[in-house]
Amino acid sequence: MAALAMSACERERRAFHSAPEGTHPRPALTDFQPGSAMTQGVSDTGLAYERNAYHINQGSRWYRAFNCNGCHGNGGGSIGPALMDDQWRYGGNIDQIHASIVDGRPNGMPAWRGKITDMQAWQLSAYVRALSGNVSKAAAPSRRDAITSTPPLTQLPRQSTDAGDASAQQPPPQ
Amino acid sequence: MSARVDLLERSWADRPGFIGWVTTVDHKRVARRYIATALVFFVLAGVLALVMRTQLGMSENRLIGPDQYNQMFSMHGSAMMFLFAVPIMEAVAVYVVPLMVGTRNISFPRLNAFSYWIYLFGGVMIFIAFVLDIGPEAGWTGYVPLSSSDFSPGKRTDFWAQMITFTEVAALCVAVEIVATVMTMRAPGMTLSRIPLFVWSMLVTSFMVIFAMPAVMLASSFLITDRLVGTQFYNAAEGGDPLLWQHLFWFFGHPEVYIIFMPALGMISSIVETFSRRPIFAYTPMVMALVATGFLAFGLWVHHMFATGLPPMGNSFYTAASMMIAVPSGLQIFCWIATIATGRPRFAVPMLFVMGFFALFVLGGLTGVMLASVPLDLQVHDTYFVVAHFHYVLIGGAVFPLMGALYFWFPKMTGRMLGETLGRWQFWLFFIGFNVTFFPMHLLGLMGMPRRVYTYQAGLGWDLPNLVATLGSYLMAISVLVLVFNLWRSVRRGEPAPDDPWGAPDLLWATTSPPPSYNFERMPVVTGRHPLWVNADGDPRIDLPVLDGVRDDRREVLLSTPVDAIPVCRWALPDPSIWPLWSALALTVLFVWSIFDQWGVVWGAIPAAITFTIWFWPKRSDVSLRSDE
Amino acid sequence: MKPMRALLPVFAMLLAACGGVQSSLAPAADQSKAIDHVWQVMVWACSTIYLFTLGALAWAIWRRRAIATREGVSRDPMLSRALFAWVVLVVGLLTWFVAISFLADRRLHGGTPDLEVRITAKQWWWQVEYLSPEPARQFITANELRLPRDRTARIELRSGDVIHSFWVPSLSGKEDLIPGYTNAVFITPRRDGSFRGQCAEFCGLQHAHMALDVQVTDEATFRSWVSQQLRPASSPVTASALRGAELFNTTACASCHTVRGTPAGGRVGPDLTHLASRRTLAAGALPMRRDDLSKWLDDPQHPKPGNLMPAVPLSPDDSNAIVDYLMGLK
Amino acid sequence: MKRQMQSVGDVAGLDDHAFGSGTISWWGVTGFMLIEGMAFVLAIGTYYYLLHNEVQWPPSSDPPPLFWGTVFTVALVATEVPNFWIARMAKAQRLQPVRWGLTLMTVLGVGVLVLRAVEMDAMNVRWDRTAYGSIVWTLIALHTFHAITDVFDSGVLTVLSWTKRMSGRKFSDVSDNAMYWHFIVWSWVGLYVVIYWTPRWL
Repeated sequence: MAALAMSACERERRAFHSAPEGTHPRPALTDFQPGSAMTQGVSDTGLAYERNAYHINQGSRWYRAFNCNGCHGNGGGSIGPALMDDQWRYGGNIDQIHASIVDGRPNGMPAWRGKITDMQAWQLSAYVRALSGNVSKAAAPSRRDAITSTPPLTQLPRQSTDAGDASAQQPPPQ
Repeated sequence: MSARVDLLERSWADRPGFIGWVTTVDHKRVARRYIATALVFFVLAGVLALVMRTQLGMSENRLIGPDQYNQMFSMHGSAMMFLFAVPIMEAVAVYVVPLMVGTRNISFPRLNAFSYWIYLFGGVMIFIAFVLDIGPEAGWTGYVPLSSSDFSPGKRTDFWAQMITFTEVAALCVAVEIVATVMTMRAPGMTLSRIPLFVWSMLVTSFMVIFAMPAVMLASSFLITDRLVGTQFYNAAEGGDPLLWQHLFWFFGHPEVYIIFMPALGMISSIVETFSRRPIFAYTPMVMALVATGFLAFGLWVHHMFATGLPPMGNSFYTAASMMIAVPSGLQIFCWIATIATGRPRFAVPMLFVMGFFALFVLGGLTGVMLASVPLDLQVHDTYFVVAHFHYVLIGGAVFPLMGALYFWFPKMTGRMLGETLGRWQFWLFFIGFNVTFFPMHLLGLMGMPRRVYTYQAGLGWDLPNLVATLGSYLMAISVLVLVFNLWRSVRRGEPAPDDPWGAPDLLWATTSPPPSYNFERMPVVTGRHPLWVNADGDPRIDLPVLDGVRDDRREVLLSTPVDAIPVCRWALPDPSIWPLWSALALTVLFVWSIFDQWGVVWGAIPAAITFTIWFWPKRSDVSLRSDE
Repeated sequence: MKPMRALLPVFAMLLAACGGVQSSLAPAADQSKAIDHVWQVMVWACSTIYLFTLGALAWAIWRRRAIATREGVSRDPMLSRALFAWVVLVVGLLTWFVAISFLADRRLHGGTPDLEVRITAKQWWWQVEYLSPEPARQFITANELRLPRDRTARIELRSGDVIHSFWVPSLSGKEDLIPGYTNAVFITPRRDGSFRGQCAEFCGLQHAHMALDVQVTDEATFRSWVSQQLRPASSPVTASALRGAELFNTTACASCHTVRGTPAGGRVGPDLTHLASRRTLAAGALPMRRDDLSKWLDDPQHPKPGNLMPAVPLSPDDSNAIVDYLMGLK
Repeated sequence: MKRQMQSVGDVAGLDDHAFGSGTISWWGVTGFMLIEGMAFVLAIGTYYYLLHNEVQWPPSSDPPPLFWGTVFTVALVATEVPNFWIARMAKAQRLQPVRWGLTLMTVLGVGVLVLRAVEMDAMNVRWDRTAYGSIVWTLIALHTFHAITDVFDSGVLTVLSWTKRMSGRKFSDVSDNAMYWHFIVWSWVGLYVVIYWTPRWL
């Protein structure tokens, strides 16, 4: 019961001050990598943001404020890749998504380091995790007070998040 | 004689000890714990108010942050309205109405026990959520879109909306019970014009609950589905409408405050009648005023929405309607004062509280008339002027009469008298503390201080009134402590109370204090409006006319026709049972489960259906339900 | 003399009520004057009714009657007539109140505006757009509203997120800003001066710090202010301000804020083109002074916890440079 | 002074059950019918409130398909015939007709609920796309919930009528249950007109 209560407190806390600008995680994108510096698994900061309803909801606000929907659509993808499916070229756990946002990726993903604060980057990553159904149902906001762009986030199926370039095996969408 | 009493004792007795406590269906035991629980929630919500007042004592105070403050004022409002005001008024009615109409128990005894359990679990759930930082954060009114999933993420508002489901189920159950009790279980001879005024006020209140609660039931269900499965009721971009919430909420909200206030009218009539030692002046206009207030309450909810840009002509209609409801109240005030003027008033503590009611409620009612005017409301809506108004009419109009009624009926409920001097101390502390706290808020509202702000800046002239209000709130806290001490001491070592300590006219005082589990040894018959004062031809009452023939070897009551109270049939009431408790638990599991997963409604319904079926299933152990052999 | 000293705080409170900058008892426009008239009538009529009722109660308590009348004597002809008279009096008074409120309400919604302003309320600040027939003369500012004296302004009210309420007590009654609705308020100021408005509908964490600085000036001052607002941002002169501008446009600031005439075009936060010409900062939470601005940049969550502006990590001299640049945006 | 009691009559002759508005259970069922009726009225009010927000009604979809809705309504109204019959039998306290009547009502109830499932399946809007879809589904779901509770109640009464001894009180409960079924049927007729015919008429 205590663990349940703790996770409930964790989910609901309104944290306004962001953690100080630590070194950014270098998450492993594939299991084949040079040297051993890459971190495995998910960092504590990532878990904290991913489980917090306030951060996920702020992420949905920044998603439109910084025009992520310009390339990624409302999560279904257009110029940029879809964020709601199980295809993750650079990995689907929150640290990998955070690294993609902060450092950018080839073929058009700009590096947002310095353009948005680290806390906003984590919040955006938490929202992307929610788009792929990988956050707890209690933390995900069901709908936005705007034109419906995605099915309710509380009803999205949980997508698998193993990294690796799966898009090569499939023909590009017509 | 004593053979019948022993038989009655055995057939109406509860099982001993804890099992007896959880399975009882005696309206008196359930009502006493209902009142105790509501008072506990009152004290908890009062502590929240103290912290809020301390935070607002000085400008730019940093005692608590905005998030905690928002949860606290939302919790204070929700707990006071849903967990204290409506339940305690209905609980007092559950205790008093069966005794006043001269029957042995409330109409649906097991439903009554179920209503208490579901109310208790709802209250405990929301306070646990509040402690876990999941308390409501959008005010007790929960306006959308602030309370929709986009602007209050997480499960905070879901727990609040589900708490409303709990409390409205409890309130609706009690309302249906009271209507059934008053309509079918009145003592023979108690025609419509001989019903005590408190029973009239509870009947009208119960009908208001039955017609008002569905509005908030719908509004909170729409909000829950919006937040869980993404329906679009309040989403302006997809055809929904934020004002739909306000219409549905206030269509319930205004009758709700009259649901809280009307029982107090009944209590005042009882107290004034008893302590002026004469019948209420103009009984029929008083009943008409109650019924008129009941109807008018449903016609003026838009005065909460004058500032939302609705068409001006509509608003003016609601100005007229809102002002019209002051007429029945004005009439009742006149009749009470006329009763006191033409009686021999005796100022025991209950009467003191009624005097407090006059001083505060009339002022609150007049500020209410001011608020009813559209242009004036545009200046003072959602400011501290409104906070002052509704505290004057809610604390002045309902809590003062409630405390008077507590001193008035406490001897009957517990068999002990409440301390008179402590009572006077408590009254004066509460009266002065209340005025010091809430009168300056009129000025704050006019000086532009909005409602629900967690802090304010210096230099706007708000510092002094806020400090005075904070000091006043501490005075009120001391007075509540005096009340709690008085209650605690009287229950233990209070002076034992005679059957009729105040010389009151109602059947309630024809029983011992506290009454036996079966209330009346033989069913009383009523021949006039004041059964214990005079008989049919006007000379003082010596003996009590009663009826024989109601069986003593099982729980049986006498039913009578709704209008003329002519005996219709004998009716067996169910025995004590644990199943209302299990059903309330199963329903709690269903409600809490459905906060997190919509399939909880479907799977949770199975255990609930099972427990409800066993509750209604006739068991061999049920002596009462076996028909006449 | 002793009781007088006890009443001193009460008088102090009463006096403060009339003069406050955000007080509805100090009307400065036609609309608030109309409402103030209704208030005066109501306050005096209701006070007399209150004193009359309590007087009747006191008389009822003081008056001792020898024998109590029991059942059968509840019908007393004289009292019944008094009751009827009382009800007629109450109904008459209420009808009078309804009449004056209806008349005053009609005056609130009347008037032909010749100035259009669109205010969009956002979570916890006001975006103010001055509209005009030719688009070139339209501009956006934030958290301040300048109105010319003796001209009727129509303020169009929209909401960007939740329900707020636009309320400047000295000028007019409040009107909610509701998503999906467009409401309007007419204001005809009659007296120069600066007034303070505040959001009056609970709108979340920082509902308490969502103030609006309203200034009523004569026609000429208003027109010069408008022309000053129409100009793009004044370019920085000192070296530090230049560095500040360059920093502003490359770091997170430009992602949210717009400064007309510079590459910064973010639409999330308020428009900062003429930030330094405003009298308050962060919707009235802080005065517009240099050290307050630098404290605000270092940690915006301290004065307004929960607001959407993050603490952008900057070295002290970077922060100073940006403050120099911003203070130059007159 | 202890009040003496002076007997003025004897009601032992009255029987221990009754029918109609003199009984507690009748007022109980009426109370809950008032509550649910008020909920239906307010839900229909919401439907028309949302309607005036839209330029075209129903927005972004054509009116709900008539076929299954009408089949359901006709079937529901048809169940009124056995319902009236069983109410009369219960008043007459005739055991066998009541037993078979209750069984028939439960079977018909389940059949009607199956028809409702088909009707729901045939509905052409989702609840989470527009406010129109939300309110239409809420009206249907609210009515279905009350129908399920009453069919379940009839089922329990059926089992009771076959297994336990039927006392006067039980017959009174059967007649109250029949009254509640009247409410279920005629409230749906109102809802049917609102849901299926408003888009076609307005």
